[in-house]
Order: sequence, then structure tokens, then C-alpha cells
Amino acid sequence: MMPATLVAEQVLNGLQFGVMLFLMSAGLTLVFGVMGLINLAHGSLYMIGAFACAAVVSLTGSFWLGLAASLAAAAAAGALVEMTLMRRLYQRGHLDQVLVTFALILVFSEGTRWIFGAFPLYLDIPPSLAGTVALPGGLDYPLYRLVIIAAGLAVAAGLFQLVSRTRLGMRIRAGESDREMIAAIGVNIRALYTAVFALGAALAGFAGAVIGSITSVEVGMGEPVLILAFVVIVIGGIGSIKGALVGAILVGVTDTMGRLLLPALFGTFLEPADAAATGASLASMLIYLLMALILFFRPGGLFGKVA
Amino acid sequence: MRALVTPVAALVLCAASVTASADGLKVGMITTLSGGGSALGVDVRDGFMLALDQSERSDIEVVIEDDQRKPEIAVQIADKMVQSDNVDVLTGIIWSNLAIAVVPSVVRQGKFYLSPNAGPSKLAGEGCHENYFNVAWQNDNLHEAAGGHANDAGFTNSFILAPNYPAGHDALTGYKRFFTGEIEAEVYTELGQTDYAAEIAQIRASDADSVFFFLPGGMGISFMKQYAGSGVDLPVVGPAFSFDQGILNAVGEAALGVRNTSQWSKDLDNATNQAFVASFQEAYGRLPSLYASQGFDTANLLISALDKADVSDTQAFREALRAADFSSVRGDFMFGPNHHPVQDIYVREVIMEGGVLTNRIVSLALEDHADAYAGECSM
Amino acid sequence: MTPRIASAAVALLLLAVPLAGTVMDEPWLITLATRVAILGMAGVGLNLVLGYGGMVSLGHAAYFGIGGYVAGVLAHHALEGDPVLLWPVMLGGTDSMIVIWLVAIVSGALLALLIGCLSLRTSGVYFIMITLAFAQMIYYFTISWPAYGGEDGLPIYLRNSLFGLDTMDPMTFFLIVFAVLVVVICLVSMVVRARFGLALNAVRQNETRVRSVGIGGFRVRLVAFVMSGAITALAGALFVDLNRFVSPSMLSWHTSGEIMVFVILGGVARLWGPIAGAALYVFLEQVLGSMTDHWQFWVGLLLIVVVLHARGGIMGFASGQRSDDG
Amino acid sequence: MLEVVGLTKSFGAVRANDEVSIDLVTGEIHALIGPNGAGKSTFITQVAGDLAPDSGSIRFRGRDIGHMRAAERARLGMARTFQISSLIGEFTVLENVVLAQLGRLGESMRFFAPVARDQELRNLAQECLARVGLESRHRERVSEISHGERRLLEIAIALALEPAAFLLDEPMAGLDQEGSRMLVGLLDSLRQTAPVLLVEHDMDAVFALADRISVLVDGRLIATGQPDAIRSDDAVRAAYLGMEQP
Repeated sequence: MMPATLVAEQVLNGLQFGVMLFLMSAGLTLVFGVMGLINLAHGSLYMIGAFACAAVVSLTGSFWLGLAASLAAAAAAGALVEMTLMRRLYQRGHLDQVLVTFALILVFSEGTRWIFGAFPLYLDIPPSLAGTVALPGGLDYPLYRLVIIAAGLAVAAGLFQLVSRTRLGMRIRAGESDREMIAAIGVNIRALYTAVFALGAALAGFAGAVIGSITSVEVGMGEPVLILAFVVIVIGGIGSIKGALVGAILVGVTDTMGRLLLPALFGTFLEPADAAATGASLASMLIYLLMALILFFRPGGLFGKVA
Repeated sequence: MRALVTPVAALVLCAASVTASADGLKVGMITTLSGGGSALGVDVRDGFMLALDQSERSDIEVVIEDDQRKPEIAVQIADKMVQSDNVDVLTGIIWSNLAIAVVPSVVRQGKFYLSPNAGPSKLAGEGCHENYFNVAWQNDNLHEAAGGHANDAGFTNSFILAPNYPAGHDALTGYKRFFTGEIEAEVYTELGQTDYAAEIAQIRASDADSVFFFLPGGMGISFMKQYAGSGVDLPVVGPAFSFDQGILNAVGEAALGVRNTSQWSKDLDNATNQAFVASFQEAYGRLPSLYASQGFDTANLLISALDKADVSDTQAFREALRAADFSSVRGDFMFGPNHHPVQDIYVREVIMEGGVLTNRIVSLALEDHADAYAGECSM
Repeated sequence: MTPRIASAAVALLLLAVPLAGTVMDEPWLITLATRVAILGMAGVGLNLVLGYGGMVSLGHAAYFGIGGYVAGVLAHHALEGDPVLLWPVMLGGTDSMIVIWLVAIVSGALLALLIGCLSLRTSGVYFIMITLAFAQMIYYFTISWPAYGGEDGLPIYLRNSLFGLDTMDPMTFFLIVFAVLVVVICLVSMVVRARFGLALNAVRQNETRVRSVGIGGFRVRLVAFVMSGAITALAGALFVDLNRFVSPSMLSWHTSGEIMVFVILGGVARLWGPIAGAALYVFLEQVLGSMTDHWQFWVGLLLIVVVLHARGGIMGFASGQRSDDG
Repeated sequence: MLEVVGLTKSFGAVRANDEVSIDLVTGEIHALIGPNGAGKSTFITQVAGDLAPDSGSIRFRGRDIGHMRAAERARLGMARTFQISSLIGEFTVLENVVLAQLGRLGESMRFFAPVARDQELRNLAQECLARVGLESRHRERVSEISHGERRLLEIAIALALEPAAFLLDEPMAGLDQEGSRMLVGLLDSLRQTAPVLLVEHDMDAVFALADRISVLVDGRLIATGQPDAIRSDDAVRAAYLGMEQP
């Protein structure tokens, strides 16, 4: 009763959503894995990326310059925060980290509103990526979303390469297992931490710009995404890039399909309006239920080491 | 200990310095000035203050407080304004949920409340009150007009969507109340949702000939941008909220040509409106929005009542408000029996004008439209 | 100043502000003090797990909110005169504060039991994220479930009743809240000094050691978590009576963050700390808020400074000693 | 009393314990020795229940305890000390012992009477402290007492559990000569309370105290027997004594 193209389109949508969540979660999970830091302000970096992109696009008219600016601005903000604040928090408990990063959200959100005002900013996708592509099976799908999926998967592949093949990756892996050891063999651990934090921030800023151009660029846009990224990390296992990828796609597809299927399911025995409302209510809880289920059987997440 | 003593002492002092109101009128404005949605509050405030400035009256004092869009905060501010500031009239609330939290309690304490934006059905029907006046609309109005417009446009099968919260349910109910065609599907999205790919996919797969949506704030921006890029080309109708001046710039060209319903537009042809648009632009350097027009009308209604009666004479002041004897930027304006507007609602089209996106009126959707709940109100 | 004197000072100040409000005919001050007492009580609940038990719960808005909804829903049904439940047992609404408090406490405890059973299997960052996520789940549920107003919330118009007192009178309501607060703090004080408190304190510092002497750390933490949820839910019920209104924003994760901020500003693991913290927060909100729309920016900066440089919070500063919490 | 059969634990490719079988009978001190990294602490940790073995069985007081959590094993009468002192740092010396009493009595779920004023608990705890000579230090915070005193406090806590068996993980570690001598005397008397499984590096102490000795090398048990037999065992000499002592 549900057309195959609709299901196929929703699977693509779920994938695209998942890929975007991965960009957010990857930074969070890296920062946690290497430095043991929980960063609530990661959503602010997402916002900063989107605002930087929108501001540069409105000045120069070039989306690609804006995208570059989003990477640069988020990475710079990340590096700055790491060097001034986070550095003092690595040796402290998670409580202090939660508080300082919560305070940072207040500072970033209110500061952004101060600078840019309360209205949402304008940001649109570049004309070269507008329009739809005809996919096999008679499905017209927005080109931009296909590009997001491709870009996200490319970033994922790049991250795996980085962590498993390069010198920086070796240092990251060493940092996960033994901080003193890499300090002893002469790696500049401070620079390493700043680099990792800036990398995570740049990924978040990139996600903010890419998604901001199809949604809206406004203060507070990062917070719902941040909480979803937490769910992804909990499901995937903290510190694991692979876990973040699998978790993100699982969350993305579950959420999207839940929104489609649950109202339809309730529609078989409820009035349309009631079915739509009840189905939507349950769909909004679905990924949290998924998280609870996975936690029940695997408290450390799918790819986590130990809880 | 010093750290605590000092603030408390200061608090006591600063509260003590607030004095009771002198003769004239004291207005308490509770509106959203920070956080998400503050753009609307800022516009209401600016429109309201512009009218006061133009009236050059010195006997109206205004206390403005930011509710941060949080109902608890709004309730606390209302308590403060009633208990400490001794205001006579309250106004300013943008959001229905905040209005429901604040209004019933303040009007029962003998204060007047003039709503410049929110018009929840709860306060229009059984929950109406003689001290509560809505100067904007009952929430369903613009959606009802959208339904009426859909009939005129010859649509026979609509795909309708709104966020899953009470105002969203009201919106779809309002549309269905006037739309005579079929409803292809009725979809509730998550409040605050930003990605509508899933809903657009359903629209694409449907047999609808039109789409109606109510997605206020950032939600509407996201939806319109994604809809425009999706290749789905069904005509869209919606209430003015997603196509109004403050937000149009963020939606961008995706909004061009979209029909939306509103009780006001900057090209409404009356002298009051043209003067308002010009002076607002001069005073604030931007085009006025729907919300600014509502704030402006609210202040003028208040001034007109004060001209006729003293606020201490509650009965007379209420009658003066009910008369609505002021020159509205909407042209004709009167209150129905439940103190909600009876007014014309127009269909506007988003156009590009001198490089700026804005609206122009294309037709009249509903004439002298009152709300569906007036009959349930007994006062 | 010893911790005991600092506590007494906070309690007395909390009493003095509304008295001053009465004398100066500024009932708004009474309302502010009531708010401080209630928010502080929510913090007292969190402090039990955070301060004494070392569990960083970023989801206490869930308990605050469930207490609030208990009060809102029961009062709503009492007003409308229709039952809350027809099946399996017939349950009517009520406007009795005592009944509402009890139901709120039990509901908060049950919810904490459920969430605790899942989340306490983990620790550290997992625990933080999971408590946050579960609270968020309930938040979304309350928004999208239309029966009790959804996002719009549920007004109750009048405060609930207690022994025929005029609860709408600000001072009366303040005294009720203050009395409940004192009882709660006394109970918490008793619990943390009792055998259970010793075990809880030990679990925070060294769970392996606690296990090795035959005490199950999970059980101790779970019981503390349940008590904490119950206290915060009670505060939520009072908060709804203060505002005569309940809405999902009580459950938003900013509320969780703010409750945590009260505990930290006041001083972790101090009985009256959360009250002092809530007082400072409300004071900043009032004073900074009257000066600038961007007051949250400054509150954020202040919070960073406090966390980095003044770990003991107000109570630690007042007592001239740092909090022990490492 | 305690019977461990075929205990095996691997960390990645490393076999930390390979089919280790050890028993403990009433009244004895059974020492487990071996070079660093031989898997002694891994073994104790598994017996105490803080680490799950890959395979093997553990029986204690006639029951299979393999499925039990650490806290349950402790309640059954297994008292362990830690190689690196594991104490409650913010507590006083006395409170650390009182905590153990709560575990033994199963009283951690009492919410009302203040624990600090419970004279009976205090007296019992003081007795335990007196047995290790710490009675005068009971008010000190653990973070402020010396390393040697912490080693003694570990034993006082084990005593407070009134256990059926002691598992002592290098109780002498880091003690000076005088401290060691004192502890040897204490441990010697311990076997009258309950049998002791003693992991220790100090060979003089081991040979002075042990009734039986087991030798663990690279995760495998290479010998078990009386001290004299061990001393003359060729395999042990080759694999272990030969490396450390001439």
C-alpha cells in the first residue's frame, strides 16, 4: 500500500540525516576518546559554522567561500576554546566539564544573538547543486542531499584513514591508550589536543553550514542536534569512530522511518487525525527507546569497550 | 557570607525604589526579547512604542519585561507587574502557551489584557473574559482564510501539515473548517523540526493538488527552502507567519510567488497604514512586519480608550475599549461579542520589490470574518 | 564562619526577604523568595546524587517536570470534575496539596527507579548523556501528547488547597514552601549522616573498595537516585502551584542545566548550598536582566569563573573552606 | 575452604592466567609467588570477583561462587586487600573500618540513626584498629596517614569483615624493614582467624610465614608445595629464584 519509491526516498533521507549526525558525533567522540572530555558546547560550534557561512555568503555571494569560512571559523573557535578553557578541564571531573561547556552554550548563543540579531539569517544551497536527479526506479531526489550523503561518507572514509594510517592518527590512538606514554616519547600533547579539538569543531561547523543551507540559520539550532549526537554516541560506543558512523545511520534511518510508518500503523485502527498525532508522538520518542534497548543489552554501546 | 548578603540587600533596595503609578495609565508589556522567537517580540514592542511616541502622551508609562519565551517566567513577570508595579493594563505576549498561562490569572485580578499576537481558542470560547481583548486574531483565523482561498483557487485535494502541538492542531482544524475539498493526508511534525525531507517525500508520493502548512519560525524557513529544492511543484498556501517581513529574507527566493493569508499587508491602501509603514521604516530602518502592525494597533486602541475614560473607572474603560474607536492600519476593525476581531483577511503574494522580498495583496479571502468560538463565549 | 552558621544564615536570609517584602508592601519579593526556595529544593534533590553520590545527572528536569505534571493534571481534573482514570481503577482529580505532594513523590521515585535501573549500569560520560537523553524523551512526549495541553501547557488558575489556608496569599504560600523545604533538608541531613549516607559517600570515592567490603554499589546509588528523583518531583509540584501553570518547558534540558548550576553556585554537597545557589541565580536574573537583554551571556561567563576558580561555591566561600569534592 | 580450578584469563593475545588451580584449607597461609607480570594480581582480582575469568571454577565454603558479584563474595566471607592501597580517602581511619562493619552486618540501607554516634559500631571498629596498632590514629583522615599505616588499615578493614578467608595482595609492598617485621607478626597471627591466601614479593616474609607456596610464572602454575620443597624445586629455581636471587 506504500509506494516503493516513497520507501526508497525515505531510506535515502534517513541516510542523509544519519550522515549529518555522524559529522556531529565524530567530533564529540574523538574529543572524548582522546581527551576524556564531554563537550556540551559542540552544538554551538555547529551554529558558529552555519553563521560564518551565512555571513560570508551574504558578503561575497560564494557558497564555497562560505563553506571554507565555516570550517575555519568553527576550527578557530574550537582551538580558542581548547587553549583557553578546555585545557584546564582535562584533569578535572566530568561535572566541571559539563558546567563549563553548559556555560559556553549560554555565552555563544547570547553572543551570537548580540552580533547577528534575533532574526534567522539567509543561507541557500549553491545554484550548481540545486534541483533534482532522476534515480533508477523513477525517483526524483534532490541533488544537494545526494551530495551531502556522498560528502559525509567521504569524510567518514577520510577519518578512518586519518586515524588508522597517518602520524596524527597514530598519536590520536596512542593518546587514547596512554597519555603519559606519548608525552614520554616526545609528542607535543598540547598541540595534539588542540588539533583534535579543532578537527572535531571543524566537522561540526561543516555540518552546520551544510545543513543550515537547507534548514534555517538561527541561534539555538545546534542544541537538538547535540542531543541526537549524544544518543548516537551512546548507541555506538564512546570513543569509537566506527560506532559513531553505525549509530548515526541507525538513528537517522530509525527516526525517518518511524515518522513515516508509525502514523500509518496507527492509521489502521484510529481516526486519521488521532493516528497522525499519536503516531507522531511515539515517533518522537522512538530513537530514545532504541537507545534504551541497546543499553539494556550492551551497556557499553555497540562498539564500546567498557561502560 | 558577604557574597550572599550584598545581593539580597541590593535586591531589597532595588525593589523598594519602584514606586506606585501616578495618575494616567501604567502598561506592563511582557514579550519575548531574548532567545528563540525574540524577533516577534521586538517587532510588537517597536510597533507599540512607535504609536505611543507618535501620540506624544506623557500619561502612559510602559514597563517592558522579557519572558524568554518561557511560560514560568511570563507568569512570574505578570505576578510582579500586578503585585509590585501596579500596572493597569498588560499586553505583549507573543505565544499562545504563554498567554494561556498568564491571561486567565491577570484578568481575574481585575487587570485588562490586550493581546497583540496570540489568540488561543481556549480564551476565545468558554474561557473568554470581559477584561481580555484580542487585537490581532483568533489563532484559527488565518488558517480558515487559507482554506477559503484554497476553495477559490479551485483546489480539491490538499496535503496539510503542522507541528504536533496545540496551535498546530488548531491550524489544521481551521483549514479544514473552510476547505471543502478532500484531505489527502494530515501530517504532524515534531515541534522544532528542521528537516522536512520525510514529509516532502510523502507529498511527492501523494495525489494532492495543493499543500497547506503552518510551520512558524525557523521551521517554516527550513520547509520552504527544502520544498523549493525538492522538485515538487504543487502550489503551497499558508498563513502569513512563514512569509512575513522579518522572516522572508531568511526564506529567500524559495518563497517567491507563494500565496499566504493575512489581515494586514504593507500595501493596504489606507492613510493610517501608509503613514505607519513610512514612519516605522524611518524610526527603525526596516520594513514593518505583521507583528509590528499588531503592536501599533494595540497601542492605538489603548490610547483611544484612554481618551474616552479613566482606567480607574473599569466599566467605562472597558466600554471604550470595546468600541475600538481608533484608526487601524487594517482599515475597518471592530470587536465581536467575545472581544476578538471581526476583520477582513486577505490573500498576499510574495514578490520581489526593489531587491527586497515582500508581499502584495492579490485578493480578499474572507470578509468581516469573525471566529468560530464566539458562540461559546458568554459574558 | 563554620558550615553550620553559613547554613543558618542562608535559612534566615530566605526568611528575611519575604518579611522585608511584607513590611515594604512588595509582595513580589515574597514571590521571588518562594521561587528561590522551590528551585533550591530541586537542587537539594540533585545534590543528593551529584554532591554526595558523585553521579552527574543531567536529566533532573524529568523529575521536576513529572512532579509538576502530577500537580497540574490532578488539579485540572479536580477543576473539571472528571476522573483521571476510569480503568483499571477509578481515580479522581484532587486539589489537596498533601495528596498531590504524595503522588508527586511516588511518581518521581518510580520514574527515577526506571531511569536509574538503566542509566546506573553505566558511569561517567555515558551516565551524563543517558540521563540527558531520557529526560529529553519525556520532554518530547509531553510536547506532542495533546491530552494535557502539549506545548501550550496546562493552567490551573488557582493554587491547590492545604488545611483551608489562603494559599493564594503570597506569604502563606511562602511559609508552606519554606516548611516543606526545612523538612526536606532535615530528612536529607539525616540520611547523609546515617549508615546509608556513609555508604553513599564511600561509593562516590571508591566503589571497588565498597564492593570489597560486601556493599553493592549499584543498590546504594539506585536508592539515592530514587530519593533524589522524589525530592525534585516534590519541588516540581510546588513550582506548579507557585505559577498556577505547568508546561513542557519545565522538562527542557536547560532546566536540568540550571538545577545543576544552583548546586554548583551554592557549593557541592552542602545541605543549604542549592538554596544559596538558586538565590544567587535568581538575583542575577533579576538584576542583570533589568540591565541587558543579553544577561545570559554574563551569567555564562560568571559560571565559568566559578567553576574554574571558586570550586566551593557560595557555601565554601562563606565557610572559608573549599569543598572536598575533587 | 577455597578451591580454584583451571582459572584462565586472556587480555588480547596475552594469557595472564592459564589453567591456574589453587586451594586454601583452614588454618594455613598459602603464599602465591612469582615474578612481576606473572598474573598474581589478575588471579586475586578474579577470585574476589572484580574481574570475570574466561574459564575455570571457583568454589568457596562449599559453594560455586563463579557467578557471584564481588559484594556477594565479600558477604560470604571473603576479605581482600589491594596491592595499591584502596581506601576511602576523605574518610577517617575509623570510618573506613565502620564502612566494612556495615558491609558485614548488611546495614548499609539504614536511613535514620546517625552513624557517627553509634557506640557499638565504633567500639567494634576500634577493636579491629587495635589489632593492627592503629587505635590512636582513628581520627585521622586517610589522605593524611602514612603509607605504612594505610597498609595496616587495609588489614584492619579485612579483619572487620570477620571473614572466612583472607586474600592479601602484597601487603608488604613499599614497607620499610621495621614495618615489614611488624606485619609478619600480624599476619602470622591472622591464620588463627581464617586461612590466608598471600600474594607477596618479600621472600623472607613468604618463607617465614607460608605453610604452602605456589609459584606462578607467565600465567602458569609451575609448582605447589611446602616451603622446603619449593626452595629445592629445580623448575622454580630455574624459572624464578634464579632470576632474582643468586
